[in-house]
Amino acid sequence: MADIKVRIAKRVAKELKDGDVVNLGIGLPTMVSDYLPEGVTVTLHSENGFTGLDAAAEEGKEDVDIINSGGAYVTAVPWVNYFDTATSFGIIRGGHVDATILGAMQVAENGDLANWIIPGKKVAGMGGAMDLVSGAKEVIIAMTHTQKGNHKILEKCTLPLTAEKCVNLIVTEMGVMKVTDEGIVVTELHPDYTKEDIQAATGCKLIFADDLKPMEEE
Amino acid sequence: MADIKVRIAKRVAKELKDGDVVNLGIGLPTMVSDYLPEGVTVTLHSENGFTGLDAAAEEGKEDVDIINSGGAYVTAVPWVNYFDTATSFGIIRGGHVDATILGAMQVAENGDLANWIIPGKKVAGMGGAMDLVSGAKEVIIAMTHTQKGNHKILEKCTLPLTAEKCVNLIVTEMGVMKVTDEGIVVTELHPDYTKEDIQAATGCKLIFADDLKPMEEE
Amino acid sequence: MINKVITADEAVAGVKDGMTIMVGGFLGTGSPEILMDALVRKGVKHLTVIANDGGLDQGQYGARTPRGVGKLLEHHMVDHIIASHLGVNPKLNEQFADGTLTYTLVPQGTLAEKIRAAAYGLGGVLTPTGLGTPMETEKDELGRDKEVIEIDGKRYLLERPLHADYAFCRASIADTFGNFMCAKATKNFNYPMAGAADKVIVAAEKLVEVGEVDPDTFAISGVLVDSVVGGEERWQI
Amino acid sequence: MINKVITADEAVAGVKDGMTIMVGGFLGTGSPEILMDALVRKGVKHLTVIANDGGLDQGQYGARTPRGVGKLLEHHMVDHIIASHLGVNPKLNEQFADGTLTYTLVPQGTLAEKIRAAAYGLGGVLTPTGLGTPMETEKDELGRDKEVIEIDGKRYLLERPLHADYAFCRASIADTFGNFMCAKATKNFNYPMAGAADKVIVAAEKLVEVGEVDPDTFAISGVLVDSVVGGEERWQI
Repeated sequence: MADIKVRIAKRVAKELKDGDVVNLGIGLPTMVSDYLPEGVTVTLHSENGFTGLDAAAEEGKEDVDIINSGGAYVTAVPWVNYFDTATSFGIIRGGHVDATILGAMQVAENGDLANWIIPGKKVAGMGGAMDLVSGAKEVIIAMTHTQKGNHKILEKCTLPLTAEKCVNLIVTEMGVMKVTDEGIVVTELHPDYTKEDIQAATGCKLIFADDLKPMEEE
Repeated sequence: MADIKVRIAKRVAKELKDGDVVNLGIGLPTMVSDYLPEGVTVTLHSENGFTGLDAAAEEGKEDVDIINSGGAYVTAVPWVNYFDTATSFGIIRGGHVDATILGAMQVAENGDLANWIIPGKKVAGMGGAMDLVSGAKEVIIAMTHTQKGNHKILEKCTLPLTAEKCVNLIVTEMGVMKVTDEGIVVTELHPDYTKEDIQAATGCKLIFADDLKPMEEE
Repeated sequence: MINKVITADEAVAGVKDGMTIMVGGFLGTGSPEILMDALVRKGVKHLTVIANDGGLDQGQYGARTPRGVGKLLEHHMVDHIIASHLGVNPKLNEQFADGTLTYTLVPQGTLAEKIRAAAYGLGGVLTPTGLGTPMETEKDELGRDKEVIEIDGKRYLLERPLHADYAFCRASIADTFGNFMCAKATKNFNYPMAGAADKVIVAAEKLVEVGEVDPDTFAISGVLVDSVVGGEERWQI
Repeated sequence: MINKVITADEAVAGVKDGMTIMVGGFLGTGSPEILMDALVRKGVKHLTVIANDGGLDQGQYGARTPRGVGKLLEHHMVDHIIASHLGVNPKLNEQFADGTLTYTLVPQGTLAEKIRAAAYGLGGVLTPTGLGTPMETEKDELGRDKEVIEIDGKRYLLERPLHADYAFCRASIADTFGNFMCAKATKNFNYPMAGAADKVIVAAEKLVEVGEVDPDTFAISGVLVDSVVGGEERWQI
C-alpha cells in the first residue's frame, strides 16, 4: 500500500511545471511535493492563508502563528506571502492556482467529483474543497482505484457532489486517466495490470488512448 | 460670500459628534473641519485610500506618497490607516462613514441629489461621489441656497442624479433643512431671512418645523 | 481621537442570549481567546456562531484548554453554528447527535466572501462554487432558497451577505484607535469580519499607542473597530 | 523559486495595438511611471485603458512630465478609457472633443470592485451605487445593458467583472517573486488590479531578495504577479 501511494504521488508530481502554484489536499496528495522532478520548484498554496507552504515544523520549534489547513504547525519558504481567507479564496476562485491535487470518494465520467460527505456519517464539512475544485485551473485526483473493492470511477456519482465537471486528470495505482468530452481516456496503464483489469475496476466505460503508454513503476 | 461659506461650514460642523468618521467633498465642505466644536475630534476619510486625513502639507515638506482625493499633498493624523480603493469604498458602501458632507447642483424634496454632471459640459466624472452618497450613514449638503438666482432645491431634479433619496440634511446661508418622508422641513431659519424669503428661493413647498429656531450667526 | 481600549468583560457586556456572533480564527490559530473566556464568564446562551470551524477541544494539537469557539461549545453556549469545517472538534458531533446544536455548512471561500459582502455593503456574492452540489439545492443559514443567476451565459450561485451582532477578532498588534494587523497565518477570518457586525471587538496580543509604529503595519482601519482589548496571550503549545 | 525580474521594455514587449490595459495610480500618485515610459517607447496604439483617471498632464501638481496614463494620452495611444474621474488632465477633454478618444464612466468604488471581481473569479458585483442614475440606464463598457437584481426586497445594480490583457502596477517594495506592498496612499488601484489581467507587471521603487524583509511587509502575493521591474523612481515635485 505504501508503494502504491508512492507510485501515485511520483506520477502526479510529473504533472507539475516549474513555477506552478499548487494546492495539495490532505493525505496522499501531500506526498507529491516529496517527488518533484529535478529543477521543478512549485509554490504551495495553503488555503488557510498563505502561498509558500514548506515542511512540517520541528517539534519545539513551532511558530504558533503558522499552521496549514489541517491545523498542523508548518514552516514557510522565503518567498511566502500571508493573507486573509477572502483573499486566499479569491486567489483560488480567480484561477491563480495552477493545480489542486486531492483525493476522491467518487469521480464520474463527465468529471463530476464527490469527496466531501457521506450522508448519515459524522458531519465534517467541505472546508475549502468546493472552492478549490471549482477554481483551480487543473484538478488532479490522486487516489487508489477502488475502495474495498467498490468502484470509485463511475458513470454518475451517487454521493453528493463537491463540484460538477471539475476533474481534469485521475491518477491511480492502475493508470493515468484524462477526463474528456468523450469520456475517460486511459493514457497510461501500469504494467501490473491489463486493459481488462482496469476496466473491471471501473464503473464506467473506459476509452484507451491510441498511444497508450506504460505507467512508470517507481 | 466668504461670510456665508463660514456660516454654512460652522453650522454643519455642529452636526458632527466626537469620534465620527467623516468624508468631506472638495470646496466649502473642507472648511467644516476648521470649525469643529470644542472636544469633538473626527476621523476624516479620504476616499483615495486612508482614514485620518489631516491638514495640507507644507510646501517643501510634502510626502509624495500622501495625497487627498483632489490630488493635493496632505498630512495624516497619528491614527491614520492606509488602504486600497476596493477597501476604501467598502468602508463607504458598508456604512462605516458616519457622514459625508458635500455640495450640490440640485436637491429634490424627496432627497434625490444631482451634483456630478451637466449634460453638454466638459466631462468630469462622478469619481467617488455616487458611492459616498449611497453609502454614508448621513448625507449632508452644504451649499448656497441658490445658484445665480436659480433654484437648487426643487420638486424634482432636472440634472442626472448622483443618487436617489440620499440626502438627509441641507445647510445653506438661509437655514437648516431636514429631508423627511413628508418633504423638506426647515428646522432653523437665519435671522437675515423670513419664511417668505426662503420659500421664494426654493423650488418646492417647504414645511416649517413647529419649533423653528433661528440659525446661529457666526 | 477616541481611545477604544476597554476590558474583555466590558467588551462582552452587551452580548445577549440568542445573539449572532462572529469569531475569527482557523482551528484555534488566530482566535480571540480572552474574549471567548469573557463570554464563558458572562455565561450567555443560545448563541448563533459564525466561524470557520468549531475551534479545538482540550488536548487537540497540544491545546491545554479548548480554543476559540471550542470554549463556547465546552459550556454549551451555542445553538447553531455557521461554518465551513466541523470535522475537528469532537464536541460538535456530540452536540449534533444529542440535538442541542444545529449547523449550516458554507464553503470556506463563500463564507469569507459573504462576510466581506456584509462588511462592505454589497447585495450578495456571485460565485461558481457550489453549483450542482447541495449548496445549490439546500436552504441557506436563514432558511432562504438559493438563487442561481445567469450572467452572460454562465451560472453563478447568489449567496447572501452574512452579518452579526458582534464580531470578535484577534490582532497581533493593534493601536488604541483600533487599527490592527494579524501576523502570518492568523489573518484568516479576522480581517473580513472587521466591519461585518454591529459591534467589532479586537483582542490584541500587543497594544500600542497611535503613531507608535509605521502606519503601514496595520492592515485594517480602526474605523471598522468599536473596541480594543489588550492582553491577548500568545498560544502555548 | 521563479525569479520574475525583467526590464521595463521586456515587460511591455507583448503589449499589442488594441489591447486593454489596467494602470494603477490616483492622479499620478502610485502610477508605474517606468512602465508607461516603456509603453511610449514601444509606441503601441489604440489601447483601451482601465484606470481611476487620466493621470496628470505636464505641470499639474508640479509634475515635470505627464504622469501615469497622462503619458499615454500625450502620445495619443488611447482610444477608450474606462475610469471614474476625467476632470483633471486636460488632454482627456481635448481628445474627447476631437473625437479620437471615447470613455466609459464607472463610479470609483464600483470600478475597484469590478476589477476585484475579475481577479477573484466572482460573477459580478451587486451594488446599490448608481441606482436611479445614468449608471442604471446607460450601457456598460462593453455595450451591455445593466441589470437590476432584487434581493430580499432591495434593489442592486449588477456590474460585470472588468478584466484586462495587462495590468501595470506600482510597488514601493517588491521582492523577486513578485510579492509587493505600496506605501501609504499609493495602494489605490495597484492592489485590486493584481490578478485582474492575463499578465500582471509590477514596477518597484525598492526591489529586494526573497526573505530579505518580514513577509508581513507584503500585502499582495507574488502568485498574482507575472513580472517585476526594478528602478521605479520616486516622485519628484
